Amino acid sequence: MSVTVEIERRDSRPAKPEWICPSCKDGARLADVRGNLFVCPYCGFHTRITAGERIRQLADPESFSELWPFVRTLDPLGFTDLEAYPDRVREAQAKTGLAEAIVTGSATIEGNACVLAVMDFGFLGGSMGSVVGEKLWRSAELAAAQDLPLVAVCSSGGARMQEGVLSLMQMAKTSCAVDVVNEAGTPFVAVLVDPCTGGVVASFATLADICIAEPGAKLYFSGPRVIQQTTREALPEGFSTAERNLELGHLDAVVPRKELKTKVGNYLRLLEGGDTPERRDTRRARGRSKRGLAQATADGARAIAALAWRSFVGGSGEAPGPPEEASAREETP
Amino acid sequence: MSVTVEIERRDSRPAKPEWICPSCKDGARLADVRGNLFVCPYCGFHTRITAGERIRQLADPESFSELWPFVRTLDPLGFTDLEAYPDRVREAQAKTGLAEAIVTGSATIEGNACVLAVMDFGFLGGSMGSVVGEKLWRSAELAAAQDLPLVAVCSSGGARMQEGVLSLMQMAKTSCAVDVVNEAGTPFVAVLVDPCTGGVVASFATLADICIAEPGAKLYFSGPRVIQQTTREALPEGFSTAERNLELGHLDAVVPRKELKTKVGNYLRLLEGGDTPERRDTRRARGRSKRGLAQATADGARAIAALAWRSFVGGSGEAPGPPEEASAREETP
Amino acid sequence: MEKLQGRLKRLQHEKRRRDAWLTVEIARHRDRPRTRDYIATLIDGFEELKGDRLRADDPAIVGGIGWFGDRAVLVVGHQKGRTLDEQTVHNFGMARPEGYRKAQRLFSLAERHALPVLTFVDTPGAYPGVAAEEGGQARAIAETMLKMARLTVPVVATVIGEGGSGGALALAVADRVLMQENATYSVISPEGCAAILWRDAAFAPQAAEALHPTASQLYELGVVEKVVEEPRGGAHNNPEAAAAKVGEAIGAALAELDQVEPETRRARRRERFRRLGVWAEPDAGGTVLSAIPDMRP
Amino acid sequence: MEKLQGRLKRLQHEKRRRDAWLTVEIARHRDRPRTRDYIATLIDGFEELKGDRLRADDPAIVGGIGWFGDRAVLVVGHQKGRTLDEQTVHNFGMARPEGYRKAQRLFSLAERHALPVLTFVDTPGAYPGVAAEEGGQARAIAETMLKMARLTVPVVATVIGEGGSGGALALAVADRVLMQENATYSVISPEGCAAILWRDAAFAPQAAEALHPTASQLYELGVVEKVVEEPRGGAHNNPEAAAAKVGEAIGAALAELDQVEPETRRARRRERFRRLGVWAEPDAGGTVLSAIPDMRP
Ligand SMILES: [Zn+2]
Ligand SMILES: [Zn+2]
Repeated sequence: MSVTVEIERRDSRPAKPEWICPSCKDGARLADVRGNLFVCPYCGFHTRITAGERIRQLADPESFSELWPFVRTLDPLGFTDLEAYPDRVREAQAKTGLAEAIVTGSATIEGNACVLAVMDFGFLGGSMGSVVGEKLWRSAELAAAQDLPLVAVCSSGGARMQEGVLSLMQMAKTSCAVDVVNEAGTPFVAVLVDPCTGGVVASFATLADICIAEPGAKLYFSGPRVIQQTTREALPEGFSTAERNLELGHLDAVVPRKELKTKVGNYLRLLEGGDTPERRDTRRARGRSKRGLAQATADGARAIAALAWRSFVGGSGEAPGPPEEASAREETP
Repeated sequence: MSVTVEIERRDSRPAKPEWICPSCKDGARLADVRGNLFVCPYCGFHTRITAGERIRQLADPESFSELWPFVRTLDPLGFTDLEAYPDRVREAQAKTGLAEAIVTGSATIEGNACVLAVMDFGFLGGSMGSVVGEKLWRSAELAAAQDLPLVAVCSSGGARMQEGVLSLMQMAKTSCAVDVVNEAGTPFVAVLVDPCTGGVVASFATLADICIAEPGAKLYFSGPRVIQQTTREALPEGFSTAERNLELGHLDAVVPRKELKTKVGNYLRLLEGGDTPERRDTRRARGRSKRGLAQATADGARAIAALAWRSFVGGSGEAPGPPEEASAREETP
Repeated sequence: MEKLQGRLKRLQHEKRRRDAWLTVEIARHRDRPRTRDYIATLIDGFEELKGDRLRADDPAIVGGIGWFGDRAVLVVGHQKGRTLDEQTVHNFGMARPEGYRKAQRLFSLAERHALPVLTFVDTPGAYPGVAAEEGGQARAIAETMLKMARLTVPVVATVIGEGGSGGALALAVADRVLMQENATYSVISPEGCAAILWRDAAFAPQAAEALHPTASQLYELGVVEKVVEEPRGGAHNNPEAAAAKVGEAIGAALAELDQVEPETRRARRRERFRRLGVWAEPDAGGTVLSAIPDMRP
Repeated sequence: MEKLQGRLKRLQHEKRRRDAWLTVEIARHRDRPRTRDYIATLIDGFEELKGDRLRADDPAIVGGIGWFGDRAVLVVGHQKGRTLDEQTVHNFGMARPEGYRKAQRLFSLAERHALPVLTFVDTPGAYPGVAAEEGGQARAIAETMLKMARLTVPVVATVIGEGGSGGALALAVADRVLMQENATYSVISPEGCAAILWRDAAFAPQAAEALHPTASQLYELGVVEKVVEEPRGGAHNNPEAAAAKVGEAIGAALAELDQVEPETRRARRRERFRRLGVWAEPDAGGTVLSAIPDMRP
């Protein structure tokens, strides 16, 4: 997974580049960049990646099994600004192929079974509305119920304004979800990636047991624009970057993308390894064998999904199809 | 108790003053100053007072009943610098009439039964050695066992160096004592008075539920001298004063001496008043009536002292006599 | 006929917009009673407790203990101030991390001594400054919410003015959220929303209408349990009467919560927020819609 | 004869003084292995976890999780550094409030996930600076001790160099306190003590003798459970061998502590510190002396 592709700068640069680095503006072949996990091979810039690509990089091959793909966005306020909310959602769905700004499922990471929740900034700026909150809640609840770690990759522009105060409430809802996970004593690791801001960074993302970020990721509650409009303060160098947040005590580590999978795997093993080996054995005997668990969990999760959440059992594990055109608006209670 | 004496400056100033304010250098009659709780009637400076005077000011009249007065200082290390430790202790005892730098007992404060621990800076700079730690521990344990609040008036130059690492251990011991009180769910109020420093301010004193200080009290872990010797940093104005500590978020309130008793009484009533009146009644029926408790507690404490701690039952309630000359040194294990 | 109906609709629309904006203006009214006013009226023998025990005392959040009737309670609320001087001191009710951390440590005190927690929400939002950001504003807010989620004592929040974004919500993870008739509670200020979505802050009234920030709207959405009546024209017209209504509502909420065991209170509080949100989930058996929670008494 | 005995006594005295001072010098030796050296030798797959989650990461205290044998543990220790550059970065192992608060939040992590806690103590003391004082150094230390007192997981502290005052003790409220043969642990530095009591820092060797700061003396006083042997001349002469001994002692301590239930561990840890101190209490039935606790295996 985490192979670094060494690229000879001169040789590999195509005449008409398929990919141009947003930072150093150098061009490269797409295959090379993908092989390098979408980190610029020249300057190391970590570009934003989709939820799908993130899962491909982080989860063990074939291990990810999607859960709750059919939780669908509604329009509780009948919100229209320059464009109606349902239209914005449909456009985002068409553009990304995702149903919402978060994808959740069970997976193994370096052999560690876990619940994995990945946000996608490409979907309406990764904004958190009712669906993101609900799927994060279910992920937390499943992790707690099955004694599995929760891993969340967080990227967001903030709350989904179009759901009004209900989007604000997702901050409280997801914070309460962390309480559920904590109460169960199961590990929670958050990976903050560019950008992680607003309501997400001020709720579950920063409440994890271990909170790491990718190099250069921008992390803030109020952004530079808001700060300058309101207070006209000068921003210090490196303001809100992962590196500065590390210095300021807000992160456990800044981890380059190519080490991410290994690190998360280490964290999960360590946070579950405090028992004496005998007690670990006992726990394993009760059904928590590290390898076999993945499938059991996926099955369990499917069962839970089918029974409690009435998700399509048959649909789990597949990429979500484009949501039906059932007018979300009409379904508004 | 907390009567302020209004003194006409010109009229009452005696030709040869009995008392001179350490701050404004103005003189006054001792009786007037005592009536004003040893706060300078002119400039409001809060002078240091003895443990006895503090108890007189804080406890309801006749309510204080001393506990464990015969816990005696030893010399575990055979410590001699320019003077032998036991000699220093004897001098302090002779000078103050106290056995050690802390006086503990049961009392009522504005009708609230509590365990009261008062430190005396006059006794070897209020330094904390084994006896201070032990008596504070017993106070905490009694408070926990009898479901009584603990009130500590803290003043100290730090650890009692002459007991070496054992004096350091009193920081841990008294911090553990706070855990005992917290576990029992009984209130703990600390009053920090000038000066409260070193090992005391870095242990139980700042771990109280409510932490207040008298105006102008100096509170620090490392003092100005040490800071300047080590780092040569300039000290900001008001460094380490109660007022600055309040600004810096380290205190709940700065309370003038004449309001102290009322405040502490309010705090005690409030911290015990969260229950519904019905549940409070139930608790009272189980023997926690606010007024009658004082005596019951004193009796209970005496019994505990007699049984568990082998204190002189007959001795409780009287001021501690000068300690016998039984050579502390010979008793060293 | 159709033309007439269209006109009626437009008129209703305009009325809703005017009403929403009027509420925003009343909620921000200079003379509107603030947290300290409600403390003065409703809480006897209030003892203010300052400081975050870390590095500062934030005057944008006031906290302390006092008597609510015959019952000791912890009170924490945003404090805006009224005169310009007061507003400057209190930073217009915009708290910094030290304010939220003060709230946290006071919540711990309440939990240790079984004091019910009353909060008053009145803030344009958390302070958007460099020092606040670098001092951990995001996590301070998140931790405050988590702390509230963990309490086993009764928690009643009252939105008395502006309930602005995460800075407001940080003090409102409560068992019961009450809201005064003319208070607002929103994910973003109308101006902020208009600037982003309409690309012009002048569309604030449109945004206000779209955001549904009024008490009655939030009651419909299940976000608040009770709308507390105000004197005609707003609480500032008769602060005493307004406070009496607030006190009554808080008392009623506490009485209900007293019937519940501490751990159950915590579980139900989580469940309360778990249910907030609106979504659908079509499946083989039909479509499931998230229920608008009905936590009303 | 008497004269001879007097001379012998004086010689013994001088030897004790030289020994005490020598230990102080070895404990401070530039090449003495530091916390990170012990982590490198004893802990597999160490993952450093930074930050106090409030405002800073203090390099004077290093913390993280890793494998101690087949067991995941939390490690927290003072880090002094060796070269001048390193020492400057790590502030000579003198922690600020952010360091102690980092330790606290890591202790919470350990408690939540049942990770045993290993601490390494090596500091001249907490940093005596204005910002540290105003940032709450006193309470940061106190809270760290209280936090350790509350842990239910096993806690083993090892004094590996200078155990200086409250800054050291803050990481040593443990179930078992181990101490290397040439480490020191004291309420104040010999220089500081001499400056105050002898009014001249040059009397540091005298102070060192009087303070009883050596491992064997502290073992006698019941303050440490085990003196860990060092290679001849000090740990710096053979860091690998020194680390092996430390690892062995920690392993043995953990094995003992595993036999005890979590809540009992907490209660016994309190009892351990409750018993530290020496006093007498004469009463009607005779004189009670505080027992020197014997917590040794
Ligand atoms: Zn590049
Ligand atoms: Zn004066």
